[in-house]
Amino acid sequence: MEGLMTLWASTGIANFHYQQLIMIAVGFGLLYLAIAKKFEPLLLLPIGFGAVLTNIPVAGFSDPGGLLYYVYHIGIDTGVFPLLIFMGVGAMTDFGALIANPKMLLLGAAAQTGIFATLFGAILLNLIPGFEFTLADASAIAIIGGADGPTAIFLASRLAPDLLGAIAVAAYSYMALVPIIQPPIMKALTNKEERKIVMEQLRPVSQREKIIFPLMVLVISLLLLPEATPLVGMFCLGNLMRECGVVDRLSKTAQNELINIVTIALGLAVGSKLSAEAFLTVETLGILALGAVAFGIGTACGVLMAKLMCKLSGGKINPLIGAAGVSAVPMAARVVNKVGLEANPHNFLLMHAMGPNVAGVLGSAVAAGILLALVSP
Amino acid sequence: MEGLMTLWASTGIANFHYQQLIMIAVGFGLLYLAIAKKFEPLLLLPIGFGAVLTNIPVAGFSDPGGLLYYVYHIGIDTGVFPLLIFMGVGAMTDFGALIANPKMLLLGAAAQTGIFATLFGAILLNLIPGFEFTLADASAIAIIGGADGPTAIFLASRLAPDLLGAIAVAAYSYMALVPIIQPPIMKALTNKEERKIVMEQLRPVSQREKIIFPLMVLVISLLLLPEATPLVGMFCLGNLMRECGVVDRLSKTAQNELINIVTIALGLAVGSKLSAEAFLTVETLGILALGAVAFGIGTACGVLMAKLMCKLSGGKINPLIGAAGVSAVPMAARVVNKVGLEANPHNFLLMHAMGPNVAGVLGSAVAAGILLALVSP
Amino acid sequence: MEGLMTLWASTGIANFHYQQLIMIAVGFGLLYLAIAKKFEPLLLLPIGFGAVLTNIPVAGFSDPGGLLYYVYHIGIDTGVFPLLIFMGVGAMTDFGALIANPKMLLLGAAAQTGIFATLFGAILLNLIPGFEFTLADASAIAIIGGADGPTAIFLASRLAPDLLGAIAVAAYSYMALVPIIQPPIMKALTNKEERKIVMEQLRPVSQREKIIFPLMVLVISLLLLPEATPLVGMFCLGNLMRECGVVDRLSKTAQNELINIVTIALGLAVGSKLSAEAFLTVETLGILALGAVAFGIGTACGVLMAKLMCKLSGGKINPLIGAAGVSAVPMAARVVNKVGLEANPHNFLLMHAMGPNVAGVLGSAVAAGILLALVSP
Amino acid sequence: MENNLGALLFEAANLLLIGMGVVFIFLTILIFLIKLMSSLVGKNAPTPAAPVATPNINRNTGKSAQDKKVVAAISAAVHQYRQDNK
Amino acid sequence: MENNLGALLFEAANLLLIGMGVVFIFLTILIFLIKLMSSLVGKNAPTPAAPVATPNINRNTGKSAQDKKVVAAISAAVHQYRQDNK
Amino acid sequence: MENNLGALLFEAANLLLIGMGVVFIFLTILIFLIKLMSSLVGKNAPTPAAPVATPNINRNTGKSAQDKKVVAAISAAVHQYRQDNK
Ligand code: NA
Ligand code: NA
Ligand code: NA
Repeated sequence: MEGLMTLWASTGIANFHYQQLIMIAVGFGLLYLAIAKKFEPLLLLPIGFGAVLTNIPVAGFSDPGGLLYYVYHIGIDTGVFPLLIFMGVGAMTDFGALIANPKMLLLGAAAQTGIFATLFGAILLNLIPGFEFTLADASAIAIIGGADGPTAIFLASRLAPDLLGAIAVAAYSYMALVPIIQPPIMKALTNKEERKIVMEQLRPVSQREKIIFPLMVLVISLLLLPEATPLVGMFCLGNLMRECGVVDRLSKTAQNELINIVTIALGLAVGSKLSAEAFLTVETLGILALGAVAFGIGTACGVLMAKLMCKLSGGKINPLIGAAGVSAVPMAARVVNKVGLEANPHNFLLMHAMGPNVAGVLGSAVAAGILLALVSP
Repeated sequence: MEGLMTLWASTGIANFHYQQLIMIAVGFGLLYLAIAKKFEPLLLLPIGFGAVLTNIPVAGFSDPGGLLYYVYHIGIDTGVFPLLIFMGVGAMTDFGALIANPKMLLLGAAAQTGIFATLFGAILLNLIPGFEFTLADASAIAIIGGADGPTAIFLASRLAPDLLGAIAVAAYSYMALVPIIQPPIMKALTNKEERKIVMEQLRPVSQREKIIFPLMVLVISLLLLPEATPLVGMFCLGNLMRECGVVDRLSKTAQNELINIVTIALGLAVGSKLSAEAFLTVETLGILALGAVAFGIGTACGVLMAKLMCKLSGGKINPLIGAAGVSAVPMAARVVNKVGLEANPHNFLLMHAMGPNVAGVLGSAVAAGILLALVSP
Repeated sequence: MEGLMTLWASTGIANFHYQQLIMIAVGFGLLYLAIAKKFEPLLLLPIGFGAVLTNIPVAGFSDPGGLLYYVYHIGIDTGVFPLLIFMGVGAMTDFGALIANPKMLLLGAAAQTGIFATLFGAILLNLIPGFEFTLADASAIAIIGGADGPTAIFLASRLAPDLLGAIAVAAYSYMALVPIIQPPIMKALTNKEERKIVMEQLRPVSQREKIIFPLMVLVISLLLLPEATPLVGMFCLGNLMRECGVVDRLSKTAQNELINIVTIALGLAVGSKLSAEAFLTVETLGILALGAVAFGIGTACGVLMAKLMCKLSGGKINPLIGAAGVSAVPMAARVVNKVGLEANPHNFLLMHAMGPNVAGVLGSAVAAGILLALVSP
Repeated sequence: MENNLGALLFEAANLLLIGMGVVFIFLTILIFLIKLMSSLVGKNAPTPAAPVATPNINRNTGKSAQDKKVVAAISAAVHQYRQDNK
Repeated sequence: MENNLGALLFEAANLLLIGMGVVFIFLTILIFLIKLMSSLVGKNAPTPAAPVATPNINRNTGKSAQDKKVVAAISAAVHQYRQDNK
Repeated sequence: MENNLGALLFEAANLLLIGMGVVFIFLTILIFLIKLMSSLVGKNAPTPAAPVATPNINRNTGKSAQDKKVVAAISAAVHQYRQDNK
């Protein structure tokens, strides 16, 4: 009978705190969003599963010696996993559209306003009792506006590890919600004539330009903003492997097996930060609200900058493509294409939106570098 | 000449103890079984090779700083490798046959009797001078009856690391020997009429059922037996990735490159536990004997339970499929099919045996969870 | 303004030492060689990129907590990465040509003279002020003559970690330069008649011979030279997986995804040793000079041994194939083929040169084992 | 030792009872939940979009595209032949 | 607290100005460098050897090899038919 | 220093002799073992079941299946044509 008591004492039922049950429900909610709603399933499925596992009592997944403990400390504490993901994303990214039309970089820059503006929001939330965001916290939250998952995870792991779970979930959720968040803002800031603008076809880009591009980005980055080089550098390495044509087998592995393995592990590790103590706080609500604000401001500033460029270029630029500057590759570019088609069924903006879209990835990596340089945890 | 002496002093010839030579011979024996006899070659080949390497004097493969030392401590001491293998196996497993006919789970349950009955055998061996199995040792040995390699390695790494090498070798060897061990037991416990029984074709199973299944298993497991969630949870994660249809690239990697990499490393690490001190003991003989007993009892109990279900169902269930309940996927199911065909050349039992077969994997993971909860090392 | 000052203080421009700029230029030089000149791009591209990253001020890639710090300490300090590469190379190597004509092993042996002769050169350099090579340094430098990247990295990580960057760069550069270094030596030591010799076609080799071969090499190695078994053993494991026919999925992974992942990481880690302090020394010039000497002597001794065998066999052996004994698989064999075709357009030596070529890999692994056994760091 | 053996055997008996009990309870609950689940979602749900089938479908498309080519080539050949034989 | 808030807001304003400034400077420099680079290497360089195209090319080769086979098979069939009908 | 150099050179000479000796002994033993092994298993053993060949075989099967299809399609076309021309 003693054994029976020991066993009962070790069941989940006898050990659950209600907060853990809530967090397991949150985990299942993320799984639902990933599977049924197809919200960034590659990340949200392992994150949701990790959230369930980490909240199981007795099993100790995130205690020293547990699986998620190892995965988190090896992969996220060190920053290795987000950097490997960034290398893989670099190996998957084609900068052709941006090299053909480099002015698009301005749109990728403008959309980063969402990040820095959100800093104020995070600090002002401290006026509400219960919120006590430091500048480091505010910076980690604001990077959600960069619409780039690995950048957000990397910065949060450096500046606000306790908020990492909520920040990652917010970042990926809003990236999945781009088709819902962006169109109203895009339509509010543009008129139908602007949305109808058809852009000139892009010139083809030579392989040599594509090879030199990542090296050039690396050089500017190491001269101006070395703090950004972990992110920018690994991204450029991936892109160089893709374009140089002499290491195709490495590039293929970086884009497939390596990024897949790291994605599973990264997702589980992020999920392991969705513990009840860290997530069931009023701060999580603040993070979710601020993330939406950051996305909105970023989209708006991108569109407004594109409107300005439209004016200055004599109407050659469709202002919609500014929305793609937040990154969220390739979702935001697809949304631009869709809204453009609604206004003019012959207006295919996808390739033109890819320029600001990949520019947004660089822009938010640069923004992250600035925050790393100026804000200490 | 001094150099020559140093070199001679560092040759294998000058440093071998005869036990190391015996263990190297054991390693080559395992390689022979893997390559020439096709005994579970994916595991026994790296295990055999690891056994050779670890017993080379001077080279220090398993000393601090040696390759196998790192692999063992990173992968098995932490439990990470067996769990990753379990995720991959989950991603390879189709539960369709079990969902279509859930009663088959009873066969997977009955076959676990082999595990718990073997506990007595292990303890009774202590009557023979030279044997001193603790309850933890006995539990780690008994899990061989679960016929599931990663489960056995995981439990042994937790309860009896010193016996891990012998236990893993016994587990994989007996899994490979299923076509020899099981048929006599199956035939002894059934008559020809029973073996001739043709079963109804299984209904098709919807994708939604297959998606919900692993989540349901996870929920029961975390409520009833959290100690089993490392094994069961990773298995369910793999299976969910397989079935959900939105993360095919992760599922493909988990089933292929990731499990392959981990298999090589796991095999070498297990092999590194086949040192002379740990393996050349009378206990190894006991482990081999007990493993055979566990397999036999598990098979017999599975068949007897299937006979009972046959009676209760009015002869709709072929008792042979009970033998598949020990798991050893998919070997045991194939053996059932073969023995069934011998009795009735039109009787294809393979799909019906897959149900108890995958049920046996769950059953032994649950049994392992119980042993982890109730037995301390 | 304070922020602006902080940012300025953190720019690369404000922090660069001129040596770092030189090393970044060296990194770009390696990238140029890899991409534009196709010099062993699989390794030199990540090495060059790692050299750039490690010399970025402020970013701290190679400081504790930095990405390259982890990669180096996990993969090279432990010796794990070169050993995994060796396993992958083993899985890619076909020993058929060598088994068909085992005398070719003598050519692989003769070419190792380059290694041991270079020891004198390294020590004599100590006569020049500024050089202070220990015997361990000299051994690590001399192994460049083995023309085998992972062997050189493994030995250097054991005997002279400070010189690792320069040694690896020299080894891979000279392997890429084989088509330029070897032909003059080959032509100087042979006459046109000798180069015209057509060799007998090789007999087909059975699968069983190919399976037994790596096991045989392993046995000789563990008996005679256990210090060589880390390298030789992992090589044999890869080759056994390739040939045994029962673990094709493991062999495929070892040859592709696993070796690709490790290659990226190994390259970056080697690059991280190209810091200004370690590389911008007169010793680097010495290493580059000695590497070329080692290659030259190895080639010459291989050709001379082949000439001797040609004489003894009554002119059945083309002396050119001796040059392939330095390894540099498969570049050296291709060079032999090309020089042979120049002398006789119907003389295809490629298959005959593969024998000494793979023999050279074994030969330099054995030489590395001897140096590990007799020289302490 | 003998005493110890008795204690160990008692513990083993305990483990056998509790263990097999929990295994059966666990898997029996699972049986009922699967049945419940299947009755809730299974019957209404569409048959699985069989992921394995996808490549087959593609391959079939490939084949049928090929078939069309074959048919087109044959039509052309036969047409040509008719022309020639006129 | 209020005081602290003011300080934080001031720092945030600082970050906004510097941050957006650096982002724009960084990306504007990149614009000029891309233009410079394209004018130096882009126009003269051959169009990319489109790595993605390679498999397509192979596939086309495959197809045309297949087409040839089809044509050969048809020629044979038509030839046979002619023989038969003579 | 000079003294030290002499010692180092002596050690290097030692290494050269022992090293090349062991390399040659090692590889010479291997030569004899390979010959022994080949004489024991090589001559009787079947030629390798060339793993690389398997995909080719499959591809051939694919091709021949395709060929059969082509032939079938042609037979049908020719048959149809005969019918038409009757
Ligand atoms: Na962005
Ligand atoms: Na089982
Ligand atoms: Na060599």
